[in-house]
Amino acid sequence: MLDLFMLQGSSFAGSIDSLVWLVTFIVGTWFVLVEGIFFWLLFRYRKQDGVKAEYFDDGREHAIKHVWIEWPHRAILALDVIIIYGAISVWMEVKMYVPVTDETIRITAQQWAWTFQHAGKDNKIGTADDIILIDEMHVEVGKKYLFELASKDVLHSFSVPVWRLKQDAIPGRVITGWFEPTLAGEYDVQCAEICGIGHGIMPAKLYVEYPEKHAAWLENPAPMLASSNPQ
Amino acid sequence: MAESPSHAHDGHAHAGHGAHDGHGGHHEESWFVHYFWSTDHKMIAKQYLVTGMLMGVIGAYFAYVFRMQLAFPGKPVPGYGLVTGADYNALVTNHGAIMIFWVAMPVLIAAFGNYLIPLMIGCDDMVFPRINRLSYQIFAISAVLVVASFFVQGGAFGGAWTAYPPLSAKAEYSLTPAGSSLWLIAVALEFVAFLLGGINFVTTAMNSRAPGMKAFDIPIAVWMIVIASILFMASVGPLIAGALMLLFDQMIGTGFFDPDRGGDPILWQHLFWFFGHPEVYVVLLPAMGFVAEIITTFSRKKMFAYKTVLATTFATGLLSFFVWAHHQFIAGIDPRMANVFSVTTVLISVPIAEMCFVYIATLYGGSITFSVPMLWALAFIAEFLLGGVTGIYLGSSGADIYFHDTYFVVAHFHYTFFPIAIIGSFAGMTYWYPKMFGTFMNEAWNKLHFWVTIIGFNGIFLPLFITGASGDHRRIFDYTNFPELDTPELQSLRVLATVSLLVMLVIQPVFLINFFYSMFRGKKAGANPWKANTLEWQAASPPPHGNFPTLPEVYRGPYEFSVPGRDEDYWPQNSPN
Amino acid sequence: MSSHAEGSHDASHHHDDSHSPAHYVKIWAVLLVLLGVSLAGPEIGIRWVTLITAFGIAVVKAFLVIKHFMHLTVERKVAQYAIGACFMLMLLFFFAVAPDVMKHWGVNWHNEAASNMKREIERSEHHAPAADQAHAPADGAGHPEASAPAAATH
Amino acid sequence: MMRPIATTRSATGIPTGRLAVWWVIASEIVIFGGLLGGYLLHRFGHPEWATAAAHTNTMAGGFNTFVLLTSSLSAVLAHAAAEKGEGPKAAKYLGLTMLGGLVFLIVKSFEWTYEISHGYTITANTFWSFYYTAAGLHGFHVIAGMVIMGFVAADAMKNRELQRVELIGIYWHFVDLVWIFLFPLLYIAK
Repeated sequence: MLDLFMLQGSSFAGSIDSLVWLVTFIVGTWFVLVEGIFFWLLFRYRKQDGVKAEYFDDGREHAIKHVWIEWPHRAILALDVIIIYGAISVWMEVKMYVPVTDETIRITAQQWAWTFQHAGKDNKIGTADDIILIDEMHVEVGKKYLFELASKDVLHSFSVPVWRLKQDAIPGRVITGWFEPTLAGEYDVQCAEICGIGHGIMPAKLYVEYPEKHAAWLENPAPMLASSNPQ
Repeated sequence: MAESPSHAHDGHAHAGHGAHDGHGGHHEESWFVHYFWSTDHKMIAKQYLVTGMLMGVIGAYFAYVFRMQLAFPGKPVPGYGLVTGADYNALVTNHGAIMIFWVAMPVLIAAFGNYLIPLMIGCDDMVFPRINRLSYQIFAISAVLVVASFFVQGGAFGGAWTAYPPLSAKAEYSLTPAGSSLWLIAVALEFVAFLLGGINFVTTAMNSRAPGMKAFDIPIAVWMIVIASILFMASVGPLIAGALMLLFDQMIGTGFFDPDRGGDPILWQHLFWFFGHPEVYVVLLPAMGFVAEIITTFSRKKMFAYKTVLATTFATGLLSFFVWAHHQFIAGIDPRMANVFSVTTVLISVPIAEMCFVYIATLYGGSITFSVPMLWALAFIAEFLLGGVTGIYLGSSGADIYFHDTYFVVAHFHYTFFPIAIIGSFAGMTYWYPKMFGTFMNEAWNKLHFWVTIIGFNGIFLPLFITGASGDHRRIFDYTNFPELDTPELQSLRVLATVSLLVMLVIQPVFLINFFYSMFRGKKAGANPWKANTLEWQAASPPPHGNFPTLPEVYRGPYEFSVPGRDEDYWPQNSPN
Repeated sequence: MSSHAEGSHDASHHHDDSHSPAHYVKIWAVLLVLLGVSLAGPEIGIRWVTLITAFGIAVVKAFLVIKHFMHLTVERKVAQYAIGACFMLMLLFFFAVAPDVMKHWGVNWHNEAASNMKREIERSEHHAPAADQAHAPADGAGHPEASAPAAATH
Repeated sequence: MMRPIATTRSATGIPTGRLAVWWVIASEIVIFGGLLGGYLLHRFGHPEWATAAAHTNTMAGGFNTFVLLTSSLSAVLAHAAAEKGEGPKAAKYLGLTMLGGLVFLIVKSFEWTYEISHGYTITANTFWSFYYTAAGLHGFHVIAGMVIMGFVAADAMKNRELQRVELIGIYWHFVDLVWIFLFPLLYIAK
């Protein structure tokens, strides 16, 4: 369902969207079914002169309850188990199991800007040739990245809607996660946790490049934002 | 020095100064005592109701201002002026806090709880009338404090109603040194007020039932308000401790939530949401109670499976203590815990769904009259279903990765909070108005108000589901900075939501005028205009001090409608034959 | 689910011996003995002895006060369930929050601030002069610390 | 002030006053539970706080425990006297209990002045923040209990509202209970 609203830009975007489809299908049918019965009952049992309301003694009530309450109850329980299985499997894929990654990026959030430390040509973080950019991140399509997220002051949240990626940055903690971009282009990075008066004005730019353009960028990593020509 | 937010203890062992003022009769009360110093549960209920409605107007004004900013970014808002980032955060924060703590809780729990519990269980007043008055006074002080936090140096607190530290703990991050502490003290005082009130409700309902009223003869509205009060008392404690720690962090400079000094911001999140989730059930249950009373009365039908409703209410209340961290899936808690809380959150949909099915099953075989209270009660069920259903997206941890802190979440909880706080309150107000004021409200104006409010409400939040799914994040005051969100289609949806809000706000004065006008000019209503069975309809309208000339005895359950072999289609609880 | 022993189920306190002043003084004496033990235990310095004496005895003292002084065990079930339920909720809160606040690392996250603090303090302890170290008798005799209080960072 | 008939009814078999006090105790358990829970989580998380905790005065804490236990004894003796209808005797015991509370607060004030003068202030480090917040909240509850006990004792002196002696007794025992757990946590966990 999400693919109707937002591109799928990362490897696990598909599994999150399929989970949302699963929930939509299950929950949507229940919603339509119950609202339908609800409005039908309103129409069918509207007050008509000469017709008195019924009185269900315990026997009749039990019979109705058995069919119309206990069975739906069991059905919902069974469907909930399916939804829980879907949710946990997607959660483990995205948040718990980190595959072998090709490169590491260090993302630091602060009051109202993002700092991205790329590994640079030697592909190792923390070396002299690291490329540190403000509000600008360059990644290569198809490469698996490990990100280390930290915050300098308050809570922030690194959110890339196109990748279906969102992780809060907590001061004092380093939270790691992974992503694998599958769609080249320029996308937004947003802050998804209120962080003061500049929360609404701290977007960052994400450049997902094909291998040769990424290599060209590695040669002269001038900040793209400074130059006016969009990619 | 800031008032200590812990308990005002003089009410504890209800230390009266002895019965020193002798037999204080209530007939020659001065005007001031009658309206502002009364210990009559009905007057205290009206005080809560009017304060709640006034704070509702303030909350709605905040919503109007920031929705105008979202629809027409950068343009000065008529009636407010230019909305900066700080203004926007303060308005959003206090819209949330005021609507939950100073509108939903006072109106749903305190106003209707105070009014209905003594009447519905057939006694003359709450067990501790003076603590009842004290709880309203503390509540009134907290309401004044939260509004005052807008006029202090640095402006009102802008760190969201969840007040996550370090933003809420350090003034150099929030830039609202006085606003943060004043807001926190106001919230803490509001908790103290509802603890005192809650103890009153629970003790009265447990002990002071009319003779002959067995546990299953108690109307569902009373059960719900009592269970809501118990949920509140059992869950607010850790947050009161948390508020004390946060207040010390703000004002003294301790390091409870400062990671550099051994504190942990995640501790506050857990303390807050341990209270936060039971809190939403605390406000849901009273609304469900009113809906139960209204749909049985206007479909002339016995409540379907009364015991199942109670069982699911207890199950929901108990489970509500095991789900809180679904607000923190991606907030840095250990991912393994997220799985545990995802399971409990998805499972809590089962008892709530069953409760809704039982309500709908009550309509089966009924003879439904679509009076205004019934319209509101039915609208509650129809709207709340969508609210409950969209919660499953957020409860399943995998999908919440995308949806967390987007407008999808905002639309979800407005589809639960709006039916609870607004539709539930209007249902309660229109149903018990004849009892509270002895007159009818104008039916035609009320129906117009109903339809415009419902259409307006859906017009606001259905578009927000879509903008949320398209990536709109919460609390961002200007989407032009985000190219993906600055598209004409999304902006038109935001404008549609704002216009629907304007339509909905425009019709509200119709209700307010009708509400205050009908008190004096409305058609006189007898004791039992809706021909209902519960005890409050057997007292006069409005009930005198002491409620019943002779306190009633109860012979049967509250929902004996359309009993075969009787000419009348209702059977009041207290009539012997 | 009541968390207290099954007391005699008479809500009205008729005058059996359990309400005479002598009985209360006896319970008080037992409490004082337990207090003495819980003070002596930790002096021995063995960790599990301290645990048993200080905390174990605290639970026993609590139970004695609840049973003999508060008469909760003979109170109606509904009061016992209310008190017991609230206590259970606190246990639930403690064990659900422990993985995040008590531990400093987990799946894909590491609380660096807390670990740095621990390393920093342990390092500052090794260098601080051993003479006035913590285990000097706590009351009165401890002369002002040479360095500022242990972990005042700023 | 004419008391409503509602107060006289007791569908649960528990007198209204005592039922209300049990609910007060339940809500207090969750408040102290939240604070002590946070403290415990941090103590297990930061074993290095033991060095800071070493500067707490165990003897003073121990003596205070003795004082509170004795005041609990006099509170329950007051309740026993009130049950036999001897108001003035109950008031005397309540007076003793309040005296115990006063001694507790005096010992605490000496203790705190010593510690603060030695630099262990509330902002020294987070252990001391918890120490002063927890002991302070408990102290506040001791003061509140003493205030209410004063009113109840005044009534008991005139043989009025004797059932309140038991109620304030239960509250006082709860405050003593909190200290029974607070003492090892703050003073012995070194």
